[in-house]
Amino acid sequence: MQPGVVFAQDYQYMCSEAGQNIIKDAIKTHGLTGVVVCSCSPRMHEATFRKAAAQAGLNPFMVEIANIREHCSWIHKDKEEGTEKACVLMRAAVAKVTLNAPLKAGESKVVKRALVIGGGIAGIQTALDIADAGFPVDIVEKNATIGGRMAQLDKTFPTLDCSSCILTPKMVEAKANENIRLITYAEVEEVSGFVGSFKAKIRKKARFVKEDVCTGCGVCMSKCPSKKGLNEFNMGLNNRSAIYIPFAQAIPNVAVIDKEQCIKLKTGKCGLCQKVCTAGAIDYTQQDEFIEEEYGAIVMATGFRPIDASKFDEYSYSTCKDVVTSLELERIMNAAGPTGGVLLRPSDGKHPHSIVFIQCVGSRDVSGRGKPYCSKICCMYTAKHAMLIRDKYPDVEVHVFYIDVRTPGKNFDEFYRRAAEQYDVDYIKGQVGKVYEENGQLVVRGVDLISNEQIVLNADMVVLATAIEPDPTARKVANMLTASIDTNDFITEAHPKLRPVESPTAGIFLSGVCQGPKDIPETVSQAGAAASKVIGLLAKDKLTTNPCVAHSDELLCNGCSCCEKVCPYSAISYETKLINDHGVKETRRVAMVNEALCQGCGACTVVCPSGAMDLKGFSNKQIMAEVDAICL
Amino acid sequence: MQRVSERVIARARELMREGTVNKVAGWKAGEFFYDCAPYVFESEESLKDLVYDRFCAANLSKYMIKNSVAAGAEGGKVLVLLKPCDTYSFNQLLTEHRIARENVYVLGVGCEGMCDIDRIREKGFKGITGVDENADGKTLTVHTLYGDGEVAIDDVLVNKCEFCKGKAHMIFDELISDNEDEGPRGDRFAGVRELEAMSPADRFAFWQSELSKCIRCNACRNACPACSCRKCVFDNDASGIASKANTDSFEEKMFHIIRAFHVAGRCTDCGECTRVCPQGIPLHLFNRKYIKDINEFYGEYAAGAEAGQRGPLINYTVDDIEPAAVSDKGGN
Amino acid sequence: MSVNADWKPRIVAFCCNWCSYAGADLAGSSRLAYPADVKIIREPCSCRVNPMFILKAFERGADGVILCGCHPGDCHYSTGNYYTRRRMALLFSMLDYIGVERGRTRVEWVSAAEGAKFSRVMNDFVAQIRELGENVKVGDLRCKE
Amino acid sequence: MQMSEKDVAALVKEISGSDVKKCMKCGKCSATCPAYGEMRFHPHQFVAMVARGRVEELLKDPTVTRCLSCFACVERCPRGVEPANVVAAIRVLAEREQEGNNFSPADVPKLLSQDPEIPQQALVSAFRKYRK
Repeated sequence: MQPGVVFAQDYQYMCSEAGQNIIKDAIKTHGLTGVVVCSCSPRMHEATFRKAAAQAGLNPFMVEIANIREHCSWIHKDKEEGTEKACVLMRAAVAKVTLNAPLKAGESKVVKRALVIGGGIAGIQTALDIADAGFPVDIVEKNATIGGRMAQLDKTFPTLDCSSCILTPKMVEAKANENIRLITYAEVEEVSGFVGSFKAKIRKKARFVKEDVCTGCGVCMSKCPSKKGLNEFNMGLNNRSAIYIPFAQAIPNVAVIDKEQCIKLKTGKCGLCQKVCTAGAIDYTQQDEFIEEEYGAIVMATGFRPIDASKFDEYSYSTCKDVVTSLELERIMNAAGPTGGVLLRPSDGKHPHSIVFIQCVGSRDVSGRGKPYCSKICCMYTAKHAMLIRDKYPDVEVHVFYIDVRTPGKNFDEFYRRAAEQYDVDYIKGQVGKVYEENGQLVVRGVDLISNEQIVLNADMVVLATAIEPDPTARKVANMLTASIDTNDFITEAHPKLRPVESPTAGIFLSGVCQGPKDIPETVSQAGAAASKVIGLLAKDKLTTNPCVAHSDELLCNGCSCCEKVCPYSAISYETKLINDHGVKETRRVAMVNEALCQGCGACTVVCPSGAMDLKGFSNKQIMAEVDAICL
Repeated sequence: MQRVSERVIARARELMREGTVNKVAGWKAGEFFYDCAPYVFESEESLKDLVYDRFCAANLSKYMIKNSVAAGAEGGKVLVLLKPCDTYSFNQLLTEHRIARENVYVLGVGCEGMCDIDRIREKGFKGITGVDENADGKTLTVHTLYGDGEVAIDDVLVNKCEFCKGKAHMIFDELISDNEDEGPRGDRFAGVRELEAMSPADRFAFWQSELSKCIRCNACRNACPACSCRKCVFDNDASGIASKANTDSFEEKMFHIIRAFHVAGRCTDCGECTRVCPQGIPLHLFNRKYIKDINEFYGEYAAGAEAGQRGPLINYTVDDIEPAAVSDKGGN
Repeated sequence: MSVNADWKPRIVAFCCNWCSYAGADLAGSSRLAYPADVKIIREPCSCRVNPMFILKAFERGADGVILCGCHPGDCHYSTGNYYTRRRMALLFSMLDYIGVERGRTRVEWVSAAEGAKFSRVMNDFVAQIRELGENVKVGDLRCKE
Repeated sequence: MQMSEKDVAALVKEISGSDVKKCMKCGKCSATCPAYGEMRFHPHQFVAMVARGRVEELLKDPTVTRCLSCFACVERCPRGVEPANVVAAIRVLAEREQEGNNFSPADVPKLLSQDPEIPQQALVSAFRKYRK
């Protein structure tokens, strides 16, 4: 046995009730001052064992875990080698635990207000659920209206009900709810603080329209002489005026002026909208405003966008107008879209007779042009599009090139089969190699892998099921929130299975596609899950803080300020005070750590030249002892 | 240097007499002419022992940590004589809030290079009784028991002056100097490059041979202005480094490497460590390696060039070089 | 290279709790094997790794030390690994300068999602150390025979 | 020494440097192939057959030379499989088979007269062999 070890026991399921009882009994029977559990990762059960120790009267921070599962038995095939390594890991943990000191968690406040970043269906649903529980919520939306991507969709699968018919009531509800404040046309600029008390600075961009005065009558839009702006809501397929309301059901139903496009703002001349506005809502002098607010929890619901299809020049997206993305097709199919819901091809406004859908454009692509993941929603929306077109225009031939058709989800496969069987959509197993224009005719060259033939099809329109990627703001927001992000810019969850709506950063929650590709029902259920986590947090009056924080020994502190400069939380400040060093009294400058702000990273400990700064729970001596034990 | 010397001493006396300062940190001749040691003079009378000659290499900045505070407590000021290179250390200590600036009167003193008695001896002189600087300012007359001889000053400079950083003072309240700044002298990284060109095994052998000479007298640490912690980590049990009794310890073996890292980014290359080492270990080769790397990786940085700088190790840029990329550079 | 046939490299890996330690956990749960010579020490952040720990490891006979943290920009503590990057660049350069080859020290950024990368990095690092053979006796730096 | 078909397949992988396991069977290589109609086996089949260790038929197939080495398949493969390199590896191996030549140098003029469109690749391969 290792020096200091008085009791050792083997048990298969240490984390079980019975296993925990063994630990509790041992602590009481042997009067243990430290416990080492050789088990799975501390990221899994450290909290469990610490709680058990506490129940037996031992300070929970006198427990250390030797990770002999994920870091040992699961990866080493050679039993002898593995066992040897397990012993070393145990030795290191014992060496550490003998130097552990009892720690006591502090307390910090919980601001009972939540911030939701993003006002799509994910953000709206999360906010509604939090608000319903009685907590105030702010939704910050970068666009002029809430609604997000779902507002742009025509119908939804697999029920084929109208997207805005089910979304609009939620948007209205968000506006009407007393606990929800909508901050549209705004972006979060800065976030500081930590779980329970974040401070956010929000920039509300100038709309040049008084939000509380505008009635949304729309007269300004019709009178505006500058009508050449690309209509973002319609994916740039038609134009809008410089002053505009994004779409009929926009919330808030308030106009906004595009300052790059507005003649008055660019040249000082015009001012027509101001003249026609009977409410007097137009204000060309409006400036960006800043809102500063404290929040107990923050939800990221930053959503997605389709990737740029022009990277795939073999599909001729940038050269042929009749090659469109699926989201563009949504707008073409939509009654409020550029064609009033009539299927007309963009180049000449004629009715198409043959449409080819290409799936997996940029999804499952490791060539560097696309995304390595499956975008998850494309198989289903392509089936939806194919079915809707065949239903409304039976004269149109529809071909779908697919690699796999992925339809896990309630009623999803049945939906796809209906498209193929009842609506006679031609599903071709294979990819398209090239789309090109020949004598004014779109030609699609693909392959049918089942019949093993290359197929050349004439098409009037080609629809690309482009991959989706996280909204480009996600990375910036995640960095601001110190939430970790994966190589595809999706936000990492605290645990892929067990904590899917939380970020590893305490107090940050995930809702919707910012966490990974998902469809509307999944988004809504995740939004609800994130809300319930937020509610659970906001329902608390106090939070216990991590006791593994930095601590400065004022007898050793030189007062050099190195630590202060590297602290990411401004948790270190300097104070000139009377120091009594074993009877020698001196007034000098020393570092002080604010334990509520300190998150325990340890950056300060390394820059401290005198070694005055140390980290509780990961002290210099403890880590040195671990190194020692490993290199024995 | 004769003329500057006389003016410096006269001005120190004057400042003391006027009451501008009540203490003077300078150099005092010891038993031998060449062992001019740092000394804090507390009366005008005692200033008769103040010297400033070719053997006043000691850097007095570090003494300001205690003396500036003490002077303040007594309601006075301390005068410190700083050569150009010493001012870097002084600034660095100001950056680190170690010196009560308001209690210090900095008299910048011109310097034309300090001489190393051992190097004079190496020139074959025995029984040296004294050294006089010749009027040309370039040679010394060496008086010995066996007659006089002459030696070129450039040949007997201490290491730090061989690679002088320049004749400009980075900070002063008053300046007595006739020198024009000619910029740095020699290539101070030549020694580092020589080592870098060797194989790792040869480098290890080199350092093993040098560091085995070390007797752990702590002279380097005691003279170093960057090594000015209230309590050194080597003496602090909680640091996980110190272990006083056991000689076969981590601290004992890695002393110089640890020390070099502790002063990395803060070391002004004042050269005191090498100068004071009784075993002649070229300790500056550690410090200059860090300085060279810092300059190459993160851009030129001179610790102490001004007070309040943010040192390279408490700073970063988002696109800093990766340690892996460093591996591909230089060395083996 | 190595004269000692029984020699097995001693490798210490410092991993930050939020990314690399979790990445190592993922390597484990995905059963992505790497040699048992690697022993992991958990740190809150890569910036907690004091160069003293690395010197200690080498002094105690380690053949290689690898430090893993979140990708720059993704640090759980936002800036910790930026400092790590500077410290380690300088420390490793210094270690090389005293005769510990650069191949024996490494910094890798491994996210919590990169179990495969963790395993690959460890396999690669161990292979590299095996190639280099036994390290110089850093502990004898001041003990010339 | 006689190599088994499996060993030959392994050799193809080695020569081509292509990881055929990466293929997700989307067929974009064949969809994109301008020589599709002239080849008995198509790019995706090369990848699939090599993955299954079925190289014998590929080695015997004279239309293997019809690949233009245009690298469109390499360019457009979303998984980085590089089918053209697999085809090239097959060709290299076919050339290496001293006895089982698809061409002999003497055949070249005849082949040319029969088919003036014969791909340059075929001729180059033959000339490469000539020099031995």
